[in-house]
Amino acid sequence: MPISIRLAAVAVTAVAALALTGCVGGASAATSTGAAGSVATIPTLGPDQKVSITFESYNLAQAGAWTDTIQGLISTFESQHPNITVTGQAPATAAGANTSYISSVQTEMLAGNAPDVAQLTFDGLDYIANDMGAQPISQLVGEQAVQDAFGGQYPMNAKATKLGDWNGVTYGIPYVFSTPVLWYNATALADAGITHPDFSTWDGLEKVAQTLKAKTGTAPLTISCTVTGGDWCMQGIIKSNGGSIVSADHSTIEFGDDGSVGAVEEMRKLNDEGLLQNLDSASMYNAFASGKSLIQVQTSALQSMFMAGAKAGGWQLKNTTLPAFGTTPVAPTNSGSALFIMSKDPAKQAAAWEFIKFMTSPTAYEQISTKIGYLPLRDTMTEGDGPLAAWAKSNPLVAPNIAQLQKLQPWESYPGSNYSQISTIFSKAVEDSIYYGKDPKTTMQAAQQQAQALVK
Amino acid sequence: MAFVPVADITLPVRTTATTIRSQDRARTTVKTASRRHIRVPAVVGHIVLIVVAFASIFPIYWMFATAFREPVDASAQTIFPWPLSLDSFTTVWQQIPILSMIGNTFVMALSVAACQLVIAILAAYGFSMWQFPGKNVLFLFFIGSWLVPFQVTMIPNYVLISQLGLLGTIAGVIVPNICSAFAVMLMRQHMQSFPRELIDAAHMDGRNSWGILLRVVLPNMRPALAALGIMLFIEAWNNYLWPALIFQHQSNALVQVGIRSFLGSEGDNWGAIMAASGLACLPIFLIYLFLQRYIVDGFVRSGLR
Amino acid sequence: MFVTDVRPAPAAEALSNAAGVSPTRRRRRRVPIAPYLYVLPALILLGIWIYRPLVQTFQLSFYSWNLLPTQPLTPVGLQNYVSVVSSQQLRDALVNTGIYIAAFLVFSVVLPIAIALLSRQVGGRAKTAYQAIIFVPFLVTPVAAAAVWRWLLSDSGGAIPTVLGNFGIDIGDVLRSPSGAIWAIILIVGWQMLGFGVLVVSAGIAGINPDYAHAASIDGAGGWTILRRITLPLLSPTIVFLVLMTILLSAQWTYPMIDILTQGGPSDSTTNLYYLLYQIGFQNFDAGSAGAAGTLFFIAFSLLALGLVTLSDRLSFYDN
Amino acid sequence: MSRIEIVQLTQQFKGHRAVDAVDLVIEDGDFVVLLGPSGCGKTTLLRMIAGLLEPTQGRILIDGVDVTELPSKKRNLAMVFQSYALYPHLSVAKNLAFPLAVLRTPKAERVRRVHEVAASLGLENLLERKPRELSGGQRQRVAVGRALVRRPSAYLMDEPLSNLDAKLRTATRQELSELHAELSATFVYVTHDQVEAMTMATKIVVLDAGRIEQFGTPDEIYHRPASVFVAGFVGAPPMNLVVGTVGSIGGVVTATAEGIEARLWPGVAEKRTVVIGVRPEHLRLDDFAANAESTAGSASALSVEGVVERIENLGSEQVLYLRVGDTLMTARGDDFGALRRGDLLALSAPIERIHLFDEATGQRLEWVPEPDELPAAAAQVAVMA
Repeated sequence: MPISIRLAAVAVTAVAALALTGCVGGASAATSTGAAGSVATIPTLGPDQKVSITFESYNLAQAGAWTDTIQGLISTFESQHPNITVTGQAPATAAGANTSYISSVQTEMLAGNAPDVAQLTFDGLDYIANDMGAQPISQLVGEQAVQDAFGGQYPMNAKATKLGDWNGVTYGIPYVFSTPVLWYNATALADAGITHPDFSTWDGLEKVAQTLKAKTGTAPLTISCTVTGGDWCMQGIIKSNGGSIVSADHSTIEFGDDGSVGAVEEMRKLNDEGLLQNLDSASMYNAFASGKSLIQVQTSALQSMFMAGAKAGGWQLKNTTLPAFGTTPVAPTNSGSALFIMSKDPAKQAAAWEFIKFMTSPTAYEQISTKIGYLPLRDTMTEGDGPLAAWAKSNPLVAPNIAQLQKLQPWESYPGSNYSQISTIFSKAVEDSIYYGKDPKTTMQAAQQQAQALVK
Repeated sequence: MAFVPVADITLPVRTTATTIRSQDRARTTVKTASRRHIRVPAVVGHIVLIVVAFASIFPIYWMFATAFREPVDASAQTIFPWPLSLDSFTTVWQQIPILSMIGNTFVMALSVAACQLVIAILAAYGFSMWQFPGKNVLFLFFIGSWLVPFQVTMIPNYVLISQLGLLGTIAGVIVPNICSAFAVMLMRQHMQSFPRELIDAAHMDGRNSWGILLRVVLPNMRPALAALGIMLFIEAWNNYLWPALIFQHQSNALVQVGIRSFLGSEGDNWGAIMAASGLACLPIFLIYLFLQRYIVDGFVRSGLR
Repeated sequence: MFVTDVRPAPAAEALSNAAGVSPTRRRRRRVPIAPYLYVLPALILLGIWIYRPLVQTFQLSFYSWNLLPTQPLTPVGLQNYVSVVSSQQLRDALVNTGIYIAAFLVFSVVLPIAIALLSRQVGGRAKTAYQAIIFVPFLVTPVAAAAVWRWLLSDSGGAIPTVLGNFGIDIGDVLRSPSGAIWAIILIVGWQMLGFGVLVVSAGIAGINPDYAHAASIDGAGGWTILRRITLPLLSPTIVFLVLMTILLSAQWTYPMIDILTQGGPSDSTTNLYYLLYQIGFQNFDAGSAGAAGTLFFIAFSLLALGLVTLSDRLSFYDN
Repeated sequence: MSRIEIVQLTQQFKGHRAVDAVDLVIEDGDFVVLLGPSGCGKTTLLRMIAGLLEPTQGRILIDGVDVTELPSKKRNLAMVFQSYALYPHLSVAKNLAFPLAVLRTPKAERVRRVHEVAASLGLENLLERKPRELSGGQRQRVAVGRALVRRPSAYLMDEPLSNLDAKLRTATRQELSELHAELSATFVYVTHDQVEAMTMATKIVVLDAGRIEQFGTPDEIYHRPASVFVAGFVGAPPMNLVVGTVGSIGGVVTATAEGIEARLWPGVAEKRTVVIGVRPEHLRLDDFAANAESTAGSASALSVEGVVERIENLGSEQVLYLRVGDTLMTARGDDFGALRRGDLLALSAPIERIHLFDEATGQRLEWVPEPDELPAAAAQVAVMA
């Protein structure tokens, strides 16, 4: 079979390239996984052993505060660990507007230069763990070491700690989160006579939006969850309506169920009433920041951008938690990411673990929260006389975010290697139903079937 | 009593001038008999063409107009930007290393164009000067490469470039583009119309094929080479997908890639975005302004079979 | 008596006899090496950078693989082809590709013919100036073109919605409208293509010996008859060339616009075969499906091109 | 069938006049050849007649009707182009039928006439071929056929033979002449080839720099060239033209130049500079000439003395190149075979073969006998310029 021989040759070349660039081939990855128990399998680094690792973070893609903070943390880490050199890099996003951070790492693996530590989003957890060969951290360093890392004086939020686990094995250490928050332009609302808006439910939101529309004549509302790129928070809206995205055992796609359809129908209603602006993701937050949209459901991560916009435009920025469907409890999902070890070299793995521990330490969160505005996963830091207490007090805008941490639902990752396609199908069905006149029920159910067929 | 010059040999013209009804209508302008074509008054032609030309140039004008407005006026709809301001350009200048990006791109485009030209000259020479077994098959091989979508070759080539260790280098952008089948075809067209006698004469003078190429063919094809070279340069300059793939982590290496990521990060700052876009086009516009004849030639020839 | 004049034997005959070579037997032609050497560099490069990937793509189309070196290649037979052909996305993309090509033909063939004919009437320097201006958009970097048009079409402050708004026409955010976005992309790419078409058609018309039109007009034909029966048929090789260029290159030209402006959306309304191929390959990392789709496109385009080339050969009249 | 009148026709191209105020009348049934060197304006003139080029000034009349403003399709003319202009995308049959098709001639009639023309030109077997599959001669026939099929009022031809080889050209010349005789239609034919002009034309128009130098029958053109230009242009090898002086010695008019002496006729002429012309075939070796012309008396002949420089053997005759003073003169004859380079030689020509032109204007000079020797009415001075 000449074809398979040649293919094998192709594969071998690729693997050989991996080996050349300092990574270990797939075979040894399997061994390390197989030999793993609950005891640490990676060596501790010798006192003179020099290791250098690469760290891919999407925070490095944006100039300014984001990059500066991460680079600052890296140099702090390097000064604490003189033998470890960390090179930060941004993901490859230029190749296409829709390229995700996961596909960036995958592209690099294809080229044989995957980063040693990668900051990856939760939507691909299944894929990252099972296909991309992220290292099972709890097996590498031992269960206890992981728990120790989560603990400490300011332990990590219990809801958060499990988010990087797959089948009881910890693959990713949760790193930075944001939750969907309802932002609003308090000045504009006050101008319309709304001083105490009721955003606790979607009905309340609808009423406020109607009043605004009557005053200004334009659609005031933008919901980033409803367009491509916002599927993570759409999951939260669906779950808030009692819907489900994927079954607990991650084998069945369920976003065609009644709860999901109901949530979509609610959004559709807002659009039909002319309250919703149809914008793509980037235009959407630009619209809010520049005052062209007055209420926006958007990630809490954009806080600093909105604050800058509000300052420039001379209006007051306020926010609150995600609205509820009647009395059903709100189930906000987290966007955000965990840190994964991609390296197969034991020394690099050891260094990577040190680095991850540092990046999720209270020291790091102090920087990350105050300078970038991300939620501190060690939320106790904001309480009492914790290091972030003063910051939280002076920043009322983070309060809804911290409050939602307690009700946090995981951002579900779709099963199998077609996870990204399923996500695309989901987003398209949601957009079609809300903005483009398709019937929500049939559209969502058809999408569910289509997605189910891709689960292998 | 003397010689007289005679003209009686010329038959006297007996015109029936009385039948000429019209008065003497002297025409002052030279007109070719345009009535051979569909008669459209020239005014209509001018109007239509002015409209089309306006539609063609307006977006480009608007790009520069927006870029030169004061940032607060960026959304103004006045036709002329006033007062003029360089603030948007300053923003671009501060945010991205536009000069080095343009410099890098220039080096890249120049190398690509030069390589493509050399390879095309060689191949076209081989194709147009000899008859040899397998020629047609090989030629088909060249034409066929046009039919392979870039998206098909993208991934394997990306892997190969990374194996060669060329990711993130200008060489990585250049190497897969060294051979342009399109350039080979065009070059072949030119060479086929090269006067055979000149080559035969050079053969008689004892030159070998290499010498003929260097001393006879190329010197006489300078205009065609210039036209094709400029065209390839523009192609390379405007290429965007492949460089974006190669320069994954350095979005500031090449201008197209840089502008692409600049667009994403600048939100609604149209003044800065237009300034950056304008700067990315500027070198090509300048080339067009000064070498328009060659460019038009190059593209026109590409249309001739 | 008569005597015949004895002619001397031809010298050549004597010579060839002397050399023992029969003058009737043709010497076998030597195969020249030089042309192969000249063609070789280009050939090797094409082999490496075009055909090697094509072959790999073809091979991969029979496997399931997510492009991860650590993952195995699973042979799946023709399943990739089945799933690609039966996918709704492909059908949408196919329809869109058809719309794109049909619309681009207007910009690259129909309008250029009209404009070239008009500018022939205008003539002189004005003609050159018009054509030079119309050509400029072709030079604009795709990224910049996308940015400019995004700005022109922007729902908040863009020149086009603003101007139309003054006339009471509200086009909204065209790029977010499933019915409008594709036309926006077509308009933008068409804007870039027009000048190229005009240039090529003008060159084609200039290349037609004016004697044909003269002869026809003496033969009694009027303007329309000459255009329909002489000029257009004689222009047909140029037209076929432009059609071929449009079909083959429209992908290259639309890709950046789709990528930057709509990412195939909204609701898949602007995606086309190439963008889909890119998505399958580089976003979904489905090497098998990408391979199958790539192979199918290659075959389809080869057939299309073959048809056009045959047509063009039948239409080519060597004007000598 | 048609008479073409041209009045003060002018074509002005940027900066120069391609055709300069030309007056010309082409009578019905004439075969008029417009002859001249390239750039003389002959094709421009033809194109204006055809309606392909709008004149800057002047009128064109066909059968008395002013067609200056008419488009060519309404002039009912046919034209054969130098390039033949056979529509490359149409078969021979369709090319032939094209003029009929655009006139919406009924189909049956069309087919009949195409076959008729094809038969008369021997094109029956080529009807389905495309122009590119035809030989040069065949193409030329198709082009003529396409002109014939229209039955126009006049045929215009623009160097239709220039793309044929010598032998075919001779044959086609005859065919065209026969065709003209058969059709007795008006032909206007452009060429730079004097042989074509001499053999086919009933009238020749010699053009130079956009002006008519001479309009006359081939005989008139050859034997009474109206100007130095016509004299030099028509004839091969061209007429010997030498600058000399006219004067009179002892009541006899003489013309002299270095190495040339001619005693012309009795009379008294003022001294003036002229161009003396004599055609090569009229120069004979002196002894022969002396014998032949003995009756006329050696006094009224032109004699030339010079040194043989070269002799070209054309088979049927020889061309002799004779160095006379500063100029090289040619003579044609079949009796120069014995001569060698360097031979000193005297040639002579009979008096009636000598042409005189005014040196300044280039116009032909005729000797007008003294008025008292002639009836008064005959004293004509025709100066037309």
